[in-house]
Amino acid sequence: MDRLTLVLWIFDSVTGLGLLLLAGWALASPQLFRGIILFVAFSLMMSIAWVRIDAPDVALAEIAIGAGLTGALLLAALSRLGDSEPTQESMNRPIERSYRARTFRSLTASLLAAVAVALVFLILALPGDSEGLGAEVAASLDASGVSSPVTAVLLNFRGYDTLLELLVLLLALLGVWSLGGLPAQPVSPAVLVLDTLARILIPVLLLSSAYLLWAGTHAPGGAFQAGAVLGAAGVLLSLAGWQVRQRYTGVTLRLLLIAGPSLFLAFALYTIVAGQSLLEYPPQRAGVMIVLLEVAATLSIGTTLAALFVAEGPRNKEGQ
Amino acid sequence: MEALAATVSWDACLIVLPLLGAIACFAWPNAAKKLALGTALAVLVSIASLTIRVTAAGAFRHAVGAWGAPLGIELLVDGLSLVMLSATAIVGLAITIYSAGYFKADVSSRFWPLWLFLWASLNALFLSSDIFNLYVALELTGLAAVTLTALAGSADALTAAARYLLVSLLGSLTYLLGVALVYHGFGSVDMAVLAGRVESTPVFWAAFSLMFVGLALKTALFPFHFWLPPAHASAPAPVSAALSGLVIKASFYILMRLWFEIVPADYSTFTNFLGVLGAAAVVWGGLQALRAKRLKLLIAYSTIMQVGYLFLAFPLAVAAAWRGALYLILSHALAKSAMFLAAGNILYCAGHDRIESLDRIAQRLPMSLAAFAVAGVSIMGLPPSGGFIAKWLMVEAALKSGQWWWAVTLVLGSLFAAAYVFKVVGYAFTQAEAPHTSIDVPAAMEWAALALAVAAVLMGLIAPWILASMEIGRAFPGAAIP
Amino acid sequence: MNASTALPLLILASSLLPGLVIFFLPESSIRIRTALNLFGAVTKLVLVAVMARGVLHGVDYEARMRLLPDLDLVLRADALSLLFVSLSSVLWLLTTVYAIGYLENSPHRSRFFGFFSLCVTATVGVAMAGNLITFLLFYELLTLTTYPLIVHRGTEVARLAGRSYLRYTIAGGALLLVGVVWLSTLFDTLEFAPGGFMAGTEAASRPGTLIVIFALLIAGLGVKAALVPLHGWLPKAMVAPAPVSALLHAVAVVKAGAFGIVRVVYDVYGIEFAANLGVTQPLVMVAAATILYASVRALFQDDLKRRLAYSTVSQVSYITLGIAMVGPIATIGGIVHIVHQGLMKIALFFCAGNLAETLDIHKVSDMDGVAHRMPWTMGAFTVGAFGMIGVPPLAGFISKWYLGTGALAAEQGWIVLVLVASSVLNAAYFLPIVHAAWFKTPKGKWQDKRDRQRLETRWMLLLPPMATALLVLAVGLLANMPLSPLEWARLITMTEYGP
Amino acid sequence: MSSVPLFALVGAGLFCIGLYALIVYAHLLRKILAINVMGSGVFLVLATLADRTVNAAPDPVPHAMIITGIVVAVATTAFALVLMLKVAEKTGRAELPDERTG
Repeated sequence: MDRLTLVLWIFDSVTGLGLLLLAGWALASPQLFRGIILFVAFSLMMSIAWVRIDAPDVALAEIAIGAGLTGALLLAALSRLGDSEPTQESMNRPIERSYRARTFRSLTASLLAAVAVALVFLILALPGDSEGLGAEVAASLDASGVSSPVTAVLLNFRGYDTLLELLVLLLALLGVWSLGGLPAQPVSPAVLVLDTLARILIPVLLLSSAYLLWAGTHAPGGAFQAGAVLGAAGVLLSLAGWQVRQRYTGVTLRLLLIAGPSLFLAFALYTIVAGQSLLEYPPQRAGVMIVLLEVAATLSIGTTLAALFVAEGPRNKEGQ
Repeated sequence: MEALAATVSWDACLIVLPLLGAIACFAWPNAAKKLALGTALAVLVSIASLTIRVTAAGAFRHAVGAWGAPLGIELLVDGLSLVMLSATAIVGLAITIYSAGYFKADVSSRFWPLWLFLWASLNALFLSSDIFNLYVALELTGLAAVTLTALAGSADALTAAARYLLVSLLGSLTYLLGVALVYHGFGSVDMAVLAGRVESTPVFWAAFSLMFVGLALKTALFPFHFWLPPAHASAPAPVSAALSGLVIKASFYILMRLWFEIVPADYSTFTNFLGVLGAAAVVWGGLQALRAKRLKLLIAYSTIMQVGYLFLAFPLAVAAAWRGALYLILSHALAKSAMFLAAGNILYCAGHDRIESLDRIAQRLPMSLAAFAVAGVSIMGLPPSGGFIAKWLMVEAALKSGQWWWAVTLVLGSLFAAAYVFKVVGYAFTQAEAPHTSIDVPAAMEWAALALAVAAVLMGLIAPWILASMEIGRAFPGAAIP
Repeated sequence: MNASTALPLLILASSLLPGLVIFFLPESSIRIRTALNLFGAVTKLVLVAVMARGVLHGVDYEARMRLLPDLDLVLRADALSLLFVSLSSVLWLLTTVYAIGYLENSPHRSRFFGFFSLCVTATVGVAMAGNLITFLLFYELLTLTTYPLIVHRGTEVARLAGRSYLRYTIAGGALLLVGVVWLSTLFDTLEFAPGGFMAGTEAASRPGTLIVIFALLIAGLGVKAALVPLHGWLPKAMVAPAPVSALLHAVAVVKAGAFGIVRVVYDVYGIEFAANLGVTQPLVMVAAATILYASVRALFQDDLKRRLAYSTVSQVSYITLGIAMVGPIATIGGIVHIVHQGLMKIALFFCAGNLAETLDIHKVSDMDGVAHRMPWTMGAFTVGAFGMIGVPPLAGFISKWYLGTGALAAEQGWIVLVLVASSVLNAAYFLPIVHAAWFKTPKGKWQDKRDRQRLETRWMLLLPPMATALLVLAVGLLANMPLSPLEWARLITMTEYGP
Repeated sequence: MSSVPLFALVGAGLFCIGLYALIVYAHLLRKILAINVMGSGVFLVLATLADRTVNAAPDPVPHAMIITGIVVAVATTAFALVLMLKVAEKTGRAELPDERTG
C-alpha cells in the first residue's frame, strides 16, 4: 500500500465516520435549529464523499440541492413553525423517558443494529466483478448526442426517468399550492445586507447556471445542477425581500414552470404520432434537441425550486 | 387514420396523454374540468386500442428511446399489465365523472391536475419493466396520492396525509435500497435481463426482502397497515376511491411482477409467513371494520382485509391462486371505489357519515345505498360477482393443494365482510325520523357509484375472457390445476 | 338461440326485468307497477306451461354460459325442476295479487315489489339450476333478495329479525360454497344427473371426504330448509308482511333449502351411493327430530304466525324425511310434499294475513268466533289446517300416506310412529283454532270494527286463499289424474330409481 | 480503490440511523430530516458500488439515478415541510398522534 493510498484511505475513513457522526448528531440534537445546521454540514460532507467516489455530477447536485436548497427550505420551515408554536420547549420536547418508551427505543435500536450488520455483510459479499452498465454507456455514447456520460444517461438513455422526475418536481409544487400555500415570509431585519449581497451574487449565480448548463453536454453539470443554481438565485432574491411583480405570477409563472415538462412531453407525443419509440431522438439532431430540452428544463427546475421555497399559493385571481 | 391507429403506440399514449392533460389543467385552471373529461376519454380510447392490439398480436415490449434493455428503459405490455391498466381506466373514468360534480370550484381547480398526475403515474407504473423506473413511478404515485389526500384540508386529513407521506417515502427508499443491491449484484435494472441473471444468493434475498418490505408498507399489509385507515377515511371521497381501489394495488402489482419475473424459487417458510400476515390482516381488518362508527373508516378497514386475501396467494403458490388474486384486485378496485363513491354521496348529502345516523339519509339516497349494497355483494364474494370468482379460484386452490386452513381464512373473511356490509345496509330499511337538512346530490355522482358497483358484480360473468386475457404473454407461476 | 335455449332464460326474465323496472318507478305510479307485476306473473305462468308441455314431449330445455374455464352456468328443465317451477309460478301469481291488495297505501311499494320479483327470479333460478354452481348462485341471490322483504317494515324488531336471518343464511351459504368448491376439486363435473355423478368415479373411493362434504352441503341447505337446530331464523322472520311470509314458507326460502337437499341426495350423490356412504340415515334422524320438536314448539305459540312458522319447520322436514328414506314410495311422498306443503301453508298464511289486515288479529287467543265475521277466510283456513293434519282426501293425506307406506317398505317402521305423533300434534295445535273460530262466542276488540264492505275483506285478499284452498282439495282428490303433482312425483322418482 | 466499499458501509449505517430517528422521534421536522439521511444512505450504497472496477471510468448510470433521486428528495422534502406547517397550524403541534403505532 503506497503512501497516497494510505492517506486517501484515512481521509475516506474520517469522512465516512464524520458522515455517521454528523447524521446522528443532526437527528439527535435537542434543538431543531442546530439539527438543521448539522444536517447542512452533513450534506456538504456528502459532497466530499461524492467527489471521492468519482461522482462529480452528484457532488454538484448535492451541494446545490442537498445542502443549499434543502437547508434553506428546512430553515424557512423552522422559522415559520416558530409563528404557530409559541413555546420552544413544546417543539423540542425531550423524548419520553417512561419505561415503555425506553424499552421500545432499545428494541428498535437493537433491531436496526442487526439490520445494519446484515447489510454490512451483504455489501461485503457483493461480487467484486459486477460490471454494471459502464461499458454499454461508453459504447453508445457517440450516438447519444452528448459526450458527458451522465448527461447521456439522464437525457437520452434514461430520459424517460428524467421526464417523470421533472413531473415529480412540478407535482410537489402543485401539492404545496393545493395546501393553500403559506403566508409571505417575514422580511428579515438584515435585509439591506442581503440586498447588497443579492445584487452581487445574482449575476454570478446566473452565470454559473448558464455555465453548468452548457458544460453538462460534455463535463459534470447539466440541467439539474444549473436549475438548482437558478433556484438558489430565486431563493436569495426572495430572502432579500424581492417580490415578483404580480403580472408575472399568473400565466407567465405557470408557463415557466411547465416549460421543461411540456417540451419533453411534446417531444414524446411527436415520437408517438410518428410511430417511433417513445422519446427516440433522431441520431443526427440528438445533441441540439438535448440542449433545447435542457434549457427548458433548467428554467422550469429553477422556477419550481424557487417557488417551492417561497411556497406562497398561486394568485389565481390576478393571474387570469 | 387507420394507418395512424396501427402505428401509434397506445401504451405510450396511456402515459403521455394524462400527463399532458395534467399540465394543461394546471396551465388553464378554468377549463380544467373539460380538459380532464377529454383526457379520460382519450385514455379510454387508448386502452381499448391497446387491448385490441394485445389480444390480436400478443404481449410486446417497447424500448423507450429505442435503446433497449439493459441500457435503456423498456415498457412491458402483457396481460397482467393490460388488466391493471383497464381497471385503472374504468375506475378512473368513473372517478373523473364523479369528481366533476363533487368538488366545489376552488378545490376543483387544484384537484384536476393532481388527479391526472395520479392516473398517469399509475399507468406508467403498470407499464414499466424497469425496477428503477418503477421507483420513480412509485414516488410520483405516492406524492400525487398524498397531495390528493391533503386536499380535504381538515386536521384529520392533514395529519393522515403527513403520516401517509412519511410511510410512502420510507417505503420507496427501502425499495430503492433493494434496487441498489440488485443493480450491483446483477448489473441491470430491467426485469427481463435480471430474470436471466438472478441467482438465489443471500444478496438477492436481502435485496428482495428490502423491496418487499418497502412495497408491503405501501400496500398496507398487516402489520404495516396503520397509516391506511386515517388516510383513506379522511381523504375526499373520489380520492379515497382511487387510493383504495388503485393506489395500493400499484405496489402489490410490482410485488407480483417481481415474484413472477425474477424471484428464482419459492420458499415455503417465507410464503407461509406471508400467508399468516395475510390471515392476520383478514381478521384484524374484519374486526376493526365491524367496530367502526364511521362509514368511510369501515370501508377503509375492509380494504385492509381485502389486502390480506391477496397475500394468501403466496403460500397457495398455484397458478389458480394467482388468477384469483388478480381477479380480486380487479373486482375490489371496482367494488371498493363504488363503495367510497357511495359513501361520498352520503357525506355530500348529509355532511357526516356516522353509521348510526344513516337511516335518515338512506331514504333520500336509495341509489347510493344500492350502490353500496351491490358493491358489497362483490366484497362478500357472493355469486356472480367478480369477488366470487376470485374467492372460488382461491378456495379451490387451497383445497386442491391440501392447504384447507387458507380456505377457512377466506371463508371467515367473507363472513366478516357480510357482517360489516349488512351493518350498513340494515340502516337503509329502518324507519327514520324526519330527515336532516340535506344537500341534493348530482345525478352523475349517484350513477357513477352504481355503475361501478354493477360492473363489479357483472365482472363475474365474463370471467373466461378476463382469465384468458390476464395471462397473455406470461402464464402465472406455480403448478397448473391438475 | 333457439326456443329450447331461450325458454329458461325467458322464464327468468319474466320476473327479473319487471323487478328491475319497478325499482325505478316512482311510488305514485300504482297502475304501471300493478300492470308490470301481473304481466310478469302471467307471462311466467304461460311460459312455464309451454315448457311443461315441451318436457312431456321430450324437448330438452337447456341454456348454458361459461362461467369459469371448466365450469358452466346451466339452466335446465327436468321433471323435478318443472315441479318446483310450476309451483312457484302459480303461487307467485296468487301472492302478487294478494300483495297488491295487502300493501295498498303502505310506503316503499316500489322497493317491495322490486325485491319481490327478484326473489321469485331467484327461486325459479334455484329450480332450474342444472348444476351446483348455478344452484349456489341463485341460492345466494335468494338470500340477498329476501332480506329486504323481511326487514321491509323498518321497525327495530324487523331489523333484528333480518340480522338473525342473515347470520344463519350467510353462514349456511359459506358452508355450501366450501362444499361445492371442494366437490369441484374432486370431480370433473358438477352437473345434476339422475343417479348422481359420483358412483364409479375415482374420487368415489374417498368416503371420508365425501361424508364431510355431504355434511357441509346439508348444513348449508339445512339452514334454509330450517332443519333443527338451524331453524332459529324462521320464527323471527314472521315480522315480515304476510305475503312475504307466505312466499317464504311456501315457495321461496324454505323450499329452496328442501329442494337443494333433494338435488344433493339424488342428483349429486345419487341415492344408492348416498345410502352406501351411510349418510341418509342420519338425515332421516335429523328430519324426524325436527318434525317432532317443531310440532311441540308450535303447540305453545299464541302468536298465530309464529305457530304457523313452527308448523312450517315441522312440515318441510317431511320432504327431507321422505327423500332420505331409501325407497321409491317414500321418495314420492317427500317430493309431492314440496307441492302439497306449499299449497297448504300459503293458504294458511293468506288467511292469517287477512285476519291481521282486516281485524288486526294476531293472536290465537283473539280468534274466538272470528269465523262468523270472516267465514270465507276461515273456511280456507280450515281446509289448510285439515290438510296439514292429514285428513283425507286433502293434500296432506296423500303425502303422509306415501311417507308412511314408504317407511314400511323401507323397513323403518319407527317412522310411522313419528308420522302418527306428528299428526296428533298437528291436530293438537290446529284443531283448537278451528274450533274456537267456528264455535266459540266472539270476543276481542275486533268486534268494534265496522263491516263496511259487501265482502268480508278486499277481493284481492280473499281470492288467493280461496284459490289455494281449492287447490289443496283438488290435488288430493285428483291425485291419480295425469299431470297431478303426485304423478309428477312418480315420474321423477322413476328416473331416480330407474324403471 | 480499496476504500470504495467503505462508503457503501457508511450508506448502510446512515440508512439505519435515519430509520431509527424516523421511528423514535415524534417531531415531523426531525422525521423529515431522518428521511433525508436515509436517502443519502441509499444513494451512497447505489453510487459507491458503481466504482469498484479499477482503472475504468465509473458507471454513470447510478450517478444519473442518484441525481434523479436527489431531485425527487428535495421536491418531496419541500412538500413535506409545507404539510408539516399546515398540520401545526391546524392541530397546534407538528407531530403525529399515537406515535407508538408508527
